[in-house]
Amino acid sequence: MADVTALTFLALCLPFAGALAAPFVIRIFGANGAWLLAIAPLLAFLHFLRFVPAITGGEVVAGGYAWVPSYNLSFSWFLDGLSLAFALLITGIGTLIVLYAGGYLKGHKDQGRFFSFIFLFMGAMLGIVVSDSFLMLFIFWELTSITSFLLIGFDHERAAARRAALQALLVTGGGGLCLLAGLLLLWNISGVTEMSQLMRFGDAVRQSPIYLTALILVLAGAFTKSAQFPFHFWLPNAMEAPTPVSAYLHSATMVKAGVYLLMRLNPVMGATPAWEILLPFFGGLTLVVGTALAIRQTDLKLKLAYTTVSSLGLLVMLIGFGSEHAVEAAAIYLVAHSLFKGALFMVAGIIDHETGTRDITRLAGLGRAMPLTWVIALAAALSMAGLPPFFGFLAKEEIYTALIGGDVRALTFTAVTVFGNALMFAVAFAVALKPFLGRPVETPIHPHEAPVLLWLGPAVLAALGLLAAIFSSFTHAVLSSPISAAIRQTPADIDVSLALHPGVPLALSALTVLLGIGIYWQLARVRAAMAIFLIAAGRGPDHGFDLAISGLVRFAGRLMRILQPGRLQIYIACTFLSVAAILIIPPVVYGELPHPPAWPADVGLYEWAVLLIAAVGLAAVLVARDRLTAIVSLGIQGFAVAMIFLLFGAPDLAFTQFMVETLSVVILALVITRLRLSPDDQRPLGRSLFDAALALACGLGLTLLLLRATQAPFNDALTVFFNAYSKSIAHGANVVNVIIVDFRGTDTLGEIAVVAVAGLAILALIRIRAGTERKLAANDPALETEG
Amino acid sequence: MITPAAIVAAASSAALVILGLALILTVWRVVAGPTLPDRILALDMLTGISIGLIAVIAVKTGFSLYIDIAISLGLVGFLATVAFARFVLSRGNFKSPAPPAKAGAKRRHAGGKK
Amino acid sequence: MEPLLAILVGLFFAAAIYLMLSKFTIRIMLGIAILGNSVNLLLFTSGRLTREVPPIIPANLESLPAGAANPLPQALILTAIVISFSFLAFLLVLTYRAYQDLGTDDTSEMHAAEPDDRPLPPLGY
Amino acid sequence: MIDYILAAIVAVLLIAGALFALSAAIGLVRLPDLYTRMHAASKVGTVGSGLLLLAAGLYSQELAVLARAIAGFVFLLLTAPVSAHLLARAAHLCGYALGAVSVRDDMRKR
Amino acid sequence: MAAPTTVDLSAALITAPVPIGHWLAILPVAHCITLGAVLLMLRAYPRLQAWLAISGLAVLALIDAALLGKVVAEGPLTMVMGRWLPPFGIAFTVDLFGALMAFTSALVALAAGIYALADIGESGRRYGFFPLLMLLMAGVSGAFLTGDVFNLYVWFEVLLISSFGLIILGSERQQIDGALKYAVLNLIATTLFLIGVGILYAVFGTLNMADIASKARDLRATAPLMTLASLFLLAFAMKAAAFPVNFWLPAAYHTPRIVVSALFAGLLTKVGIYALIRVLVMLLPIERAELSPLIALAAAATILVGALGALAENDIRRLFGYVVIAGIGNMLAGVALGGTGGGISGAVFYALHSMVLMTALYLTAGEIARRGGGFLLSALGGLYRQSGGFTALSLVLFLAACGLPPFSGFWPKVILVKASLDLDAWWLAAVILGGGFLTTIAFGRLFLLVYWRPAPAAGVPSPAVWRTGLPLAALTALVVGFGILPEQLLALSQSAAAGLADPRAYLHSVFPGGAR
Amino acid sequence: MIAFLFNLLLAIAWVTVTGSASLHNLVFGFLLGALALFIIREPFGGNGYLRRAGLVLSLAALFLKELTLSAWRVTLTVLSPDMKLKPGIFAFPLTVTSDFEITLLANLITLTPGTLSVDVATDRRTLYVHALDCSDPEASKRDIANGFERKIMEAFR
Amino acid sequence: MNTLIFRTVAPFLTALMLLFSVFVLLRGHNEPGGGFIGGLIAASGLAIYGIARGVAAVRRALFFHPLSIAGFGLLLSTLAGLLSILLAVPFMTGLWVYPKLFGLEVPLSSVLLFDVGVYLVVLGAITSIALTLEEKEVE
Ligand code: NA
Ligand code: NA
Repeated sequence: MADVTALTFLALCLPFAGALAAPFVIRIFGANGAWLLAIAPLLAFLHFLRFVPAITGGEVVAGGYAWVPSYNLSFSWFLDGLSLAFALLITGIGTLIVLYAGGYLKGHKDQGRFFSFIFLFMGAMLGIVVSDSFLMLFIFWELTSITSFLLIGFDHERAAARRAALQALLVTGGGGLCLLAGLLLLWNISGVTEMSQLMRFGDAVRQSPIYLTALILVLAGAFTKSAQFPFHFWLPNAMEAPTPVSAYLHSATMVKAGVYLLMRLNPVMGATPAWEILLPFFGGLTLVVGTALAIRQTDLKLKLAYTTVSSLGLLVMLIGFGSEHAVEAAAIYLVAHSLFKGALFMVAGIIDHETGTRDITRLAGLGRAMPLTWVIALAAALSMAGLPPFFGFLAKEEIYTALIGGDVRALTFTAVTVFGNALMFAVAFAVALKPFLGRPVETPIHPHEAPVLLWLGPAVLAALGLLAAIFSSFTHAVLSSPISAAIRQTPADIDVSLALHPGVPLALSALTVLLGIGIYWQLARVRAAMAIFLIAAGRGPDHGFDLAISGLVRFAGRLMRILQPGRLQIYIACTFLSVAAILIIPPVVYGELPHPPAWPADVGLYEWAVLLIAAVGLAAVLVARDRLTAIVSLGIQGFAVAMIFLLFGAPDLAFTQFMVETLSVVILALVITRLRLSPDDQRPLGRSLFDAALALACGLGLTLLLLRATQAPFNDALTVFFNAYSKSIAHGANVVNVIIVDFRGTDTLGEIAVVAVAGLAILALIRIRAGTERKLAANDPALETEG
Repeated sequence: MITPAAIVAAASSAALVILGLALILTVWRVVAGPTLPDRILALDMLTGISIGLIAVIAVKTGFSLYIDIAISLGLVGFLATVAFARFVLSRGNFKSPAPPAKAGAKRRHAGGKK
Repeated sequence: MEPLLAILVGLFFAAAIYLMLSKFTIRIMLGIAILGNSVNLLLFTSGRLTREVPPIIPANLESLPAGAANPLPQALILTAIVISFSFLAFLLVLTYRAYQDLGTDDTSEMHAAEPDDRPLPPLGY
Repeated sequence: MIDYILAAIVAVLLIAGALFALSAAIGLVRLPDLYTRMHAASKVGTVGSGLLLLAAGLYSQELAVLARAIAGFVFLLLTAPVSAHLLARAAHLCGYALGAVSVRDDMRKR
Repeated sequence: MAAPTTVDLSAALITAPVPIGHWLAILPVAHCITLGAVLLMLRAYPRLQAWLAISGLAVLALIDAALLGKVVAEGPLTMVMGRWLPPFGIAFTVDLFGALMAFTSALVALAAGIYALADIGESGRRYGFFPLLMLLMAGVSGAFLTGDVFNLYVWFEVLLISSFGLIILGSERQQIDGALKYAVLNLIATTLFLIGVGILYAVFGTLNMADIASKARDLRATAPLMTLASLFLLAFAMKAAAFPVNFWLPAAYHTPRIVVSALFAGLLTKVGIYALIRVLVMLLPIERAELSPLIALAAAATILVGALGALAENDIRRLFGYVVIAGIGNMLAGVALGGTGGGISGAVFYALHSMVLMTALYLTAGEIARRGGGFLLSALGGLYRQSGGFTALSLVLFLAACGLPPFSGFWPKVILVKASLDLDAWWLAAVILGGGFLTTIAFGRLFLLVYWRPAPAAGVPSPAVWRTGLPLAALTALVVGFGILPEQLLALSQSAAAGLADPRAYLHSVFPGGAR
Repeated sequence: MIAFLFNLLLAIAWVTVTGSASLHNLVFGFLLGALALFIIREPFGGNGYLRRAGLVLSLAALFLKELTLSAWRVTLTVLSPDMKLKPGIFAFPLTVTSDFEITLLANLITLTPGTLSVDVATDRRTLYVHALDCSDPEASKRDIANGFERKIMEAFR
Repeated sequence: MNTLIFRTVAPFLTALMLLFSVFVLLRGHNEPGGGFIGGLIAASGLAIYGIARGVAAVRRALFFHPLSIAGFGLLLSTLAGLLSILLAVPFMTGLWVYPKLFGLEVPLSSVLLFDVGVYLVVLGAITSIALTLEEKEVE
């Protein structure tokens, strides 16, 4: 199997290779490069096709490479019925989309980039469905969000496209973050990092106390990706993308990632009350809202987009039911939807491309100019409407079979589904009939039949929709049954076919058709009736997105104005508030205040005088009315400190302190000389009280800390060592200096680096003037004189 | 019997106390002012007394090495006073000087003039 | 003696902070100068205190007799003094330049880097 | 005996120096204006500190130390008048007037 | 704690010859200072200076690489200074954590140095950009490699003063204003650190990290030690710009030359985080555990403030400044989570990633300004049209900054979220993810406005320059590489974290004869 | 000439200050002094001679006496309860002309009783002196002219 | 500060201070002093010279830019530390030699070299600061 592993890895890499190659291929071959580029997904498709016999035989093909051993993660994939079906759809439809895009964006200046994005997306999507490792799945998951961001924003000069791209990124990417948390929780619960392993921990997961949390997080990921209500709004907006993108991402693949995840996790997380309530509820709601919104649209792509929303709702609902028929129905519908929706989107693209508009009210009578397109459109629409002899019909039959049951819940959902399907029926015909029938009207571009690159893809998909229904047993054997088996982890054998079996499902189908025709007939009225509800459901969340973003920015702006007011004084005050807290709180909390010190009896008069002078010096600086007085007074405390050093046996320190203190004052004076200070710099009483309290708190805290720290016995090993060997080994009698230049010479090395840099920095500070570079030659004293 | 060391010790202690007093008086002048040169003068004096104090401590402790500190203190004390004197000179005796011209004008001025 | 110095350290610290809480750069600089002294005294105290005997080995001895001051904190303080002096010098010149360029020594009027009227980013797309 | 003499000299120098310093400080406090205070600071301070340095130099009984003490004294003699001059000049130039008791100011005439 | 009255000289004086390999520990610092000194003398020769500096930085990277290799192969490496064995002399002790940080910092500095060729003009060079850069690197390397607390303080100051010098190069009004706030607040931070060192010395009587680590493990968390740990926490949190002491960063990081911002963003805050981890995790682990709720709170607040701040900014440099802050929050979260759950390894990985990424982001900002003519979101546009390659590069960096896969920001985020969930700190996980989401909004908007939106005014497209393109591309390559093949770095971070949580190897390297 | 003498003086200062009176040390001190002088070489343009060391010494003696007296008098003044002062600034017409002489004179005046040099006029003809007792400025001027000024001219001409 | 008295005295003071600074530097190892304090004293001396006679005079006197002197000092100190690599002893190990000069044993050491470096750094940097500030003076 080693070569299979390597080949599969290569197949996964093919789209990425395509992404790298696309710009060059397009630059060389122009739009015809699409034929060349289509080879990449085609090869991958063929590769996956090879697994069909094995998988239909119930096998699972797995492989992978070591990746992050330190976290027990591997780059691993596995193929069962579900992932294989998805892989085939992705690469198969992907091939067609590449060709279609070659025609659709012919001559577009960014066609190369477009192909890169499409291929990146394809690779990511393929990655999602074949990943075994959680993290790999998540990585590819987010990669689809990112690439769809790029694709939706492809027409980036339009604000609407930019907005839609960001919206998609944030909704699906944000959901992805929830998914990450959910996956990590699953990792925590099970201890495994791979889907195939996780299947064995279904019971453990379901019984875990954090099951519900994990479920909600996973659902947040799946629902956002699959545009479930109330996260549905991004999908119609994503129609800003070029039509090949809509056809591919927003019908066949990306939006199905959520559905895929739910199907994948059904054996692990399904069959619990929460699962069986949440999924059908949101799925059903989405179905109704989506179709209702679709009715109202006049833009072809938007109409289709909303039906996509509802189809996804339907799928989620079916997964939530989890019964054998429901899952089988989901499997069939999944395939059917990919075929007909992909085709319809491409048809919408053709119409747009050839006429210059997608507004259904401005289109009519295209049948004569574009007969082939019409045929394709009709075939796909019939499948979508659930009419025989198309694959959609099979799906609908199986759905109704699944829904049949005696209880109120089943009835409710049956009603919902019938209503939804009827609306979808109406939409299908609105798309397939309205533009083609009637008297031709004037369109921005005079319509012609589409070139082969454009019609090839939808034709193949529409034809497949027919063939799949006709050879339904083959289709089931290869696709539907393995999918179903993978979802339920039990062998499945689906037998629904075009043969009509009288019964409740067929009756429901008939009802759906009748209802659908009725709605199509009365489309205008239905629209009007739904207007109010639609405005709320359709514009509400979408408008909310804008409000949320601008509100967030405004809120952040206001918050930052408070947190970052640009006043040094406030910054310093906050800093010292923290200092005070840190110095005062721990001793109080831990109840370890220092012992009260005894009165120092052995302090000489002159020592008191020095201490007094220090205190007076401080006070002098503090009470100085103007800053000049304060500066001169600064010298006092400096001298006092030097005196203290002197009195306690630190001549080096006193020496340095005297020098440095003086030089500091000198520099202060030199600097002050230049300043013309306003005399008034007193703070108001309230402020000074606050400042004093804060300062005293900090001072008190530091005193307490120092007292406490020095009351413990002292370990003087270092000092003993220095004292003993300073002269005998380091040849110096002044122990302090020996420490400075020898024992701890490295400190001094850093210290002089500081001094040198300070010199340099001050030079730069004084010399460099914004705008006017002074022409002073740095190393030439002759040039560096003043003036 | 009073030893020579005791005499010196007593004298140095007394000197320390006297110098302490002198220091405090000088500090008072620094604080009290009233004019800037007064404070500067007092600060200069503080340096001078500190030199004396260091000399006394050298006597009291017997570490003559302190004398070098006194010498350098004399030198830097001088530097401080020089700097302050030039400070006084450049500031003048004006209580409320005009605020600086804002940015640009001022800069042009500083660049051109010697 | 340590308790007295500990209190003095607290006083220095408090005075420094009070000054640094001022709006005016010159006072802040004075605070920084005093802050440096406060920390130096703290380091000095943390190595425990001894009176008057400097850590200098007499000519006739090979090692320092007991009773001398602890040399290690002294060495550390020396380094710290030098460093804080360098920083103070830089800051003082910076203060001067700030005054020169911003036309004030009042930090509440210094917001060239963070202007009060800095706009929000565009709210659209 | 020589010890006692030396000790006595040192003691006298110490006390005298300290007292000079004190009187300088008193002068600094009591004298009426800047210029008169300068007399106290520049002369008395220098002498006081000089005597104390001399005491320290003598007490060490080492020639090198004594030489340094004297050198320190000379430093003071060299610097004290200059700093007094600079400060007085600066103050006068900047208009710090002589105190009210003053009887004459030739410098203002120029 | 009994005070020995005599010291056995044989235990204090190194007698065996020092293998040449040990010099690798001090060489980064010595090399940088030597070169800095030479460049200081060569200020009059800007061209020579620049090339000397850049080849010097390349050599530094090689030295650090060799050092890292040696540490990976042989474990922590101790080099004593001046023949005095620790704790008497200063020892440079390089463990995996330090070596990784040092190596990454050298790479970042090299990239910035090359970029500076385009960004720093005549006067900037004459007034010391390159010597300042070298001495900054001396400080940074010293901080990462030293094994002595006070010595750490010294290197902190070296890098701080160098950063002062760098931040004012150009002397524009807002630079001066920013520099003042930056300088004052950072000086307070280092002063607090120094106070901490003083108290540490008062309590332990030693300054050697290994010595402190072994002594602190014998003591329970008492008030002085808790105060001490909090003091270090505050000081380093200030350095790292954690909330609520992050003010200086947004006030200053957008003011200097862009390459200086890039260096700062890549190095300075990370040194703070490094010190925080070194002191709290290795030296004072008991206290860290006690403080962890506080640290976690600070981390969460820092993440949110950083992410929200990024949303509120119109100037991309300030925006990136807040992104730096948000990153610091993530690292703090790792510190709060501790070693057992992988928090520390997450923080280490995050720090390494962030050094590269933040530098690259600021270089991108420079490139944006070069191509788009400014830094304001409100005035920029059209960069996507101008250059697809640059857009791709930027997008990679932005995604990495949001913590999105498959780039280097993703892995530490996963580790940290997992660690939080392991420890039931679900709220912290939520904040980490939520912060990432807010950052995504900010970067998404940035991308929309600056790249996709048509240029408001027709600008002159600036051609690519290798001096700016090469470093940016190289750093981006690292971001991609560590995203796709993270194992090496993850494993290194893990063992670095393990070495911090259980510093036996570190202690053994310092005291081969066992505890004294 | 003055440069050489000053250099020698520095060398001697070095020897005494370091406390090692060996020839090597003297030579070393001389070299160091030479270096120090080299740094400040400008003022030593070659003019001025030290003529008679004895005169200098006598000047020094006079100075020390005056200094002590001066300190004592000021002490008495400040300690006296009423402090009868008539301070003021008088202009002293200079006879000495060289920089060195003027400086020396001014400093000596400062260090002696009751007088303090404030400034030298820009034409170098007048020295402004502050006196604690300015009741009879002409007497003070005579004292200075016949005392220090004459001694200086004797010693340095 | 263009006063005759000060101008005349300053060179003498500066020379004395430079001399004293070297003295303080050289004996720092055994008594209070050392490179840092020595450097400060020297820089103070040059500052006085600069105040009295103008910045240009100091710059002419020094030949090199003060910062180059500082750089040289920094280099010297680092090299003093690196010297020990030749003897396979650790960085910054104190190395001592006692050559005879005119029959007198002169103790020379890397430690002294290091301290001289410190001296030069401080001298250079502080002088540079003083001159830079002084140069801007408008008088
Ligand atoms: Na040191
Ligand atoms: Na030092």
